[in-house]
Amino acid sequence: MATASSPLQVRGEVISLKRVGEYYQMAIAAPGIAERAKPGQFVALAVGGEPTSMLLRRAFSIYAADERGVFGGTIEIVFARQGIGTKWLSQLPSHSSVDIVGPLGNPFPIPASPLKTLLIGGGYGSAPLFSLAEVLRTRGCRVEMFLGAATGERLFGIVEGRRAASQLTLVTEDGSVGLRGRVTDHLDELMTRTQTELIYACGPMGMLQAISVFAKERSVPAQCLVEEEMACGIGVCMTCVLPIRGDDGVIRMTRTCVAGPSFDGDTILWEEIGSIPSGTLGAEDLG
Amino acid sequence: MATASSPLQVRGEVISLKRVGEYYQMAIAAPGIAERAKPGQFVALAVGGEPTSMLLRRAFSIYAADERGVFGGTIEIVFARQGIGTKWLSQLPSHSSVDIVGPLGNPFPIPASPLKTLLIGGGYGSAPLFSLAEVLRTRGCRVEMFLGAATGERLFGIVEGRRAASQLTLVTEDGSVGLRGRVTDHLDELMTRTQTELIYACGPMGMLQAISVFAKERSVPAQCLVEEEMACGIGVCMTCVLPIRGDDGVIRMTRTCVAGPSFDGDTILWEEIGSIPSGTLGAEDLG
Amino acid sequence: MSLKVVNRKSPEGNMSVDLRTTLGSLLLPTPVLTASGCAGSGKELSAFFDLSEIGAIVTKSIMQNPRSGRATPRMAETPSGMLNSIGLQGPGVEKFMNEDVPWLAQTGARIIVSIAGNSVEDFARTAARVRRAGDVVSAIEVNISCPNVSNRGLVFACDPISASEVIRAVRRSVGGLFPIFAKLSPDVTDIVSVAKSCVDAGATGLAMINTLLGLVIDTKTMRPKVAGITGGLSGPAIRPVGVRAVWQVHAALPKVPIIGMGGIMSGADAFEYILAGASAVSIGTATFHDPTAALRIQNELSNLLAERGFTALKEAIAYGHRAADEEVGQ
Amino acid sequence: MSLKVVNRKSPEGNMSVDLRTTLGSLLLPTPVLTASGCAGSGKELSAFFDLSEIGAIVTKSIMQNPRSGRATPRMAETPSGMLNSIGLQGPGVEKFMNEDVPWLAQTGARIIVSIAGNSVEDFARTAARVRRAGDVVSAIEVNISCPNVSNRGLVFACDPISASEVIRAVRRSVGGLFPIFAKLSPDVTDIVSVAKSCVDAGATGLAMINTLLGLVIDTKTMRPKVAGITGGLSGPAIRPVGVRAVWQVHAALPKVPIIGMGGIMSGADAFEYILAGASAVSIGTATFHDPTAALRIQNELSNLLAERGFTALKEAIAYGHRAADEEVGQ
Ligand SMILES: Cc1cc2nc3c(=O)[nH]c(=O)nc-3n(C[C@H](O)[C@H](O)[C@H](O)COP(=O)(O)OP(=O)(O)OC[C@H]3O[C@@H](n4cnc5c(N)ncnc54)[C@H](O)[C@@H]3O)c2cc1C
Ligand SMILES: Cc1cc2nc3c(=O)[nH]c(=O)nc-3n(C[C@H](O)[C@H](O)[C@H](O)COP(=O)(O)OP(=O)(O)OC[C@H]3O[C@@H](n4cnc5c(N)ncnc54)[C@H](O)[C@@H]3O)c2cc1C
Ligand SMILES: Cc1cc2nc3c(=O)[nH]c(=O)nc-3n(C[C@H](O)[C@H](O)[C@H](O)COP(=O)(O)O)c2cc1C
Ligand SMILES: Cc1cc2nc3c(=O)[nH]c(=O)nc-3n(C[C@H](O)[C@H](O)[C@H](O)COP(=O)(O)O)c2cc1C
Ligand code: FES
Ligand code: FES
Repeated sequence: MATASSPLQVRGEVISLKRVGEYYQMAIAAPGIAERAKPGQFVALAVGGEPTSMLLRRAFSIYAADERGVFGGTIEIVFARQGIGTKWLSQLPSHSSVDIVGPLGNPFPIPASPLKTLLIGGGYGSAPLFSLAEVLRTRGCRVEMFLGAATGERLFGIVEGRRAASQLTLVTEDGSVGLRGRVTDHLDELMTRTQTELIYACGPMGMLQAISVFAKERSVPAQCLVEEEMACGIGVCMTCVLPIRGDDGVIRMTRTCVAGPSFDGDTILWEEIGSIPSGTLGAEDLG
Repeated sequence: MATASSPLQVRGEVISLKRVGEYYQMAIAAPGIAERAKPGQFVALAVGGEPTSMLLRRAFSIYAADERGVFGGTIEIVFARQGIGTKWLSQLPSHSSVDIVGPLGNPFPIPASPLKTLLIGGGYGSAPLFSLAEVLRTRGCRVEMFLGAATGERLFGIVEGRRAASQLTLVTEDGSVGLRGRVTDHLDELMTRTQTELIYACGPMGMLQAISVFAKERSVPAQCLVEEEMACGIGVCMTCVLPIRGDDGVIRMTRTCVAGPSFDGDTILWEEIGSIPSGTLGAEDLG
Repeated sequence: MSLKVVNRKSPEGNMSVDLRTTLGSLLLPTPVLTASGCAGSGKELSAFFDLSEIGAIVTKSIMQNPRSGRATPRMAETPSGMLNSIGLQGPGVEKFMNEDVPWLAQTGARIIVSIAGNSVEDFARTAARVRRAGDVVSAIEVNISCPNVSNRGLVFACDPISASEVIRAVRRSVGGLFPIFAKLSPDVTDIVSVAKSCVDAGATGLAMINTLLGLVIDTKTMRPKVAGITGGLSGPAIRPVGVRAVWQVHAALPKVPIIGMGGIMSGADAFEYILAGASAVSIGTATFHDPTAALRIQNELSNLLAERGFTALKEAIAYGHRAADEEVGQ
Repeated sequence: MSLKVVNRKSPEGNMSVDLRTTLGSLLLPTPVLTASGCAGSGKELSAFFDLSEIGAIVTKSIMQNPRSGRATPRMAETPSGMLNSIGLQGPGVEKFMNEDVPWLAQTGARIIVSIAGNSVEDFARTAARVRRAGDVVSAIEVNISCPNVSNRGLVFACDPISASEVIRAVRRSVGGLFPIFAKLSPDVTDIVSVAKSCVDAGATGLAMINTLLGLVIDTKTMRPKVAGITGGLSGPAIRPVGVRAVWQVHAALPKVPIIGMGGIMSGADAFEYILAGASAVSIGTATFHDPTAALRIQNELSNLLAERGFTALKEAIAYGHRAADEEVGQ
């Protein structure tokens, strides 16, 4: 049944598209979606025009949602040009019409009590963290932000991060901006210094896995926003699953689009992604 | 082997696109093609952008070719919005890049001696006739033009026709512009009045058939530019055939893209289009 | 600039066209169904439209026991299509009948349960459990495009004899009145012979086509893109194959009701299947592109039927087969 | 505005990659061929590129006698594909060998002649006429996707026995040294068994896939769109089916050279077939979209091979089948 928080399908309009470092930042007038969006949710865009040869929607975290944009409710996304779909998006003229479904997935869970939080973003993975930071701060949380990427061009949101977080730390693999190395090379020090009680992370799966392992060692929960290939984004196709241990201890191939996209990193069987872990519900029956 | 008259494949650029009555008139900077184009030839445009779901090129008669356009050699086409491909073309922003192959097919044959010619165009079928008129006049032919369509909105080239022909006659089925009726309703009178010695016709197949039959009765040759669905436009696929009687009297399923697109109407077995006429070369062997 | 930002609305359907269709003893208000595996168990789609507005929800194929399905990645996009290799993930028939079906029933939707199995007995037992639910389930679709463990993993649907064994067993376990539809695979030399043997074995009708066996190699990793190596190809890319299958089977078995599917994206595509001989159509991959696809297609179909002069869907079924001089219903 | 109107040029290929391939006794400078029926007899394509630059021209299937082909319309565009129903129109083998082949030969192109027939004898006689031309023809491709008049019109390629009869007869009429390739249809339950029986009957190698049987109904006329009712589906829509067929047959017959085709539009698509086990690839429908497709794809392929660290095409053939711990040629 459609409810006030149900996703909508809207014919949106591209309000602006600009390059930011290696990424593209796109604002889309999408009334209804903007009003419903919460940090950690995503939208799914149809690509290719009509008739398209690319049937599957592309999923993007909501970077910003403004209920009162000049053109009505507006959402913003940040994306990397990866393949044919994002290439097409990157060439869309302003005022193009785009078919957009959202908001999809669950918002990031927000702690009931004010905690010291660390928000870690890898590459464009920082996109959903700025609106999260805002919410966390209104709930009295301390927000530390840590952004990493291979190069400075692939860091997204330095200015936004300064505004959104109490403190912003940057790291690049080539050392061109901020510290040199990977996020995990500096995590120990950062967590100690800021006495992190809760992590939110979004970025490449390898990074999320490393953070999860690390956080678990120090008994700090880490909410990870994962990216598994999605055909539908709305929970009907079963392509987007990951092996995840439920509260009941049972491992299930769990749809990341509707049960996620963010999960407690400790529940994901990172090592076994790409296989069916033994003990997974229904695994023994697989032909 | 590529020769100076061979077709080229060019990445052209849309210079302008405007609505003219029910049609669209598009100018494309297509250097090389413009220089080679002769009246009666056509171009084939790729549609749908990349990656497209529409693999087949769309064929359009060359309406005008200007070797010295502001943007280099430019060709113009006139098209009706029929299906998904022409819909896509009708929405192309200026300066879009289009992949264009041409000039394709044979030019209209031009008589060696100056004759009294009648150029008949149905709907957008008039498009190739204006440049033809020019050539005929430089060869000393008298050029009479006769344009017909269902409605005034579907008549193309009234202004151009006035310029190109000694006399222009118009006919519409609804009588909104010019005479009322179909081209063939007035052909007898027109041919008598103008003492037509040679007809060129382009338009719907039914019109071409009627003109051919009519012209044959009075022993006037009629060059008809036909439209059969084409997959390749360059002679390699064998989809675009019509049953045509050769000089040797043999009926062959003949490729209209490379042997045409214009034929002496008398050689086409109009009644048998959509079947294999008995006696066609190789027909007896069909399983 | 002209600002046109409106919620996407499906076109209204033409109310004057009678969309009812019959599939054996099953009467449906409209011929538009969801395709198995492309609408889950209905719940998620209900956020986008009222499930009772379309003909029926065909649920994801359910097996006797819970099943994890295959490892990831499970999909690849292909030109105008996609490859999937889900491996029939599901909670098992017991949980499904206790949780998903009752929820779906209370929406007022008609329910066609798709079942799958590794053996003839699996199918029979799963069917029996479904049947026990009574009238809340309208029909069973039997997905015989599964590997038969007792026959070197050969897919049931690829062999007329295995296919008929499954259908006979299901027919036996659900009794004579309950409609069952055999879902056929296009990956066969002669789909008509498989169709015939399913009908002979007691199928009320046929659903076709399931996906085509395909493979995509990732040119970056230089390995098969999906973990299952091969997968099922669906989407508009395969539509001409589906329409051909429906056409051939209808020509051979004109009285057997067919649920047509494969690449239906629009009302015109659905109409193509109806003209070829389908009495109903299922919407699969289109839902991934457009969550409201089923309802939109239903409305487009009723408009198109009206435009072509039909007052009832039934007049259009198999109309593409008419002789050159036969122009009925116009 | 920035004006970029230039003649469309193919990218230059990477010259450092050795593109040579062997198909039995046939050595070709590159693995890129045209697909039968999609390049005519080569003449028209020569306006767009030098035919000797690609691996070989595979000519339109030729039959013993002249053939009118089917009535029009003969085509329908489909999503990322097309349906054709040409009906093997052609001038007959005599005229073809006397006029088309000599012209093609003088361009320096390597020539693979595709033959077709209504009966085993037809094939044998046509093959014998082709063989008589001597070395000007590099190989014969045997298009067995034709109806067998003496077997209720059943397509040869759909039956391992009929298929092997044709191949055996062709092998007998051309002798042992001349390479012959059996062109397989994907419209079968088990393509591996057809492949095996063709190889057993003397095929040097296999070409696959031919088109899939499809049907399009024109929703305006409400009748089949092509005069032949059904037609052959080609183009990128079918690529996953072609890659799957090549993968399966290579896995079963790893030593048999395969010419892969079906929906190749780019160098990456060609590479997919090579990784699946093809030693050469044919470019069909792509040529309709882009007359220089074959040469462009060849250049893209050589660049991609270089990018992936291959110095020779041969290292990449069937590389997609390697075990997880096997990373050769990198
Ligand atoms: C919940 C979620 C949030 C995301 N947020 C962002 C974001 O904010 N910014 C951003 O740049 N990217 C984001 N992604 C990844 C983004 O969806 C892919 O980069 C994009 O789909 C690639 O499309 P393509 O056509 O360029 O690539 P192609 O490789 O051509 O895509 C082929 C198919 O694979 C799917 N696919 C490929 N990569 C991914 C992926 N990583 N995740 C899901 N599907 C994929 C595509 O959707 C498409 O169906 C997100 C993914 C998910 C699941
Ligand atoms: C030599 C020649 C010259 C032409 N000149 C003009 C012109 O000057 N102006 C104009 O408006 N139209 C012209 N046409 C017709 C034009 O090619 C079609 O209207 C156009 O291809 C329709 O494309 P679509 O995608 O809109 O229609 P769809 O019906 O979606 O097309 C589907 C497929 O059928 C083919 N097709 C459909 N109709 C035709 C047709 N009449 N002829 C050839 N292929 C067809 C398309 O190319 C495409 O491959 C010409 C055709 C030919 C053969
Ligand atoms: C992701 C996915 C999952 C599917 N799962 C099932 C299934 O469980 N049972 C079944 O009978 N068919 C299944 N199918 C096949 C569809 O029901 C349908 O037959 C096929 O996709 C063709 O229709 P389409 O092109 O409209 O998708 C699945 C298809 C897809 C794409
Ligand atoms: C218009 C057309 C004509 C064809 N004619 C033949 C033919 O004569 N002989 C043959 O073996 N295959 C023929 N084919 C099949 C192609 O050779 C090829 O196997 C098939 O089209 C798949 O490749 P593609 O997707 O690259 O086109 C034809 C295909 C098309 C589209
Ligand atoms: S993407 Fe379809 S279920 Fe998650
Ligand atoms: S259109 Fe291909 S041969 Fe004429």
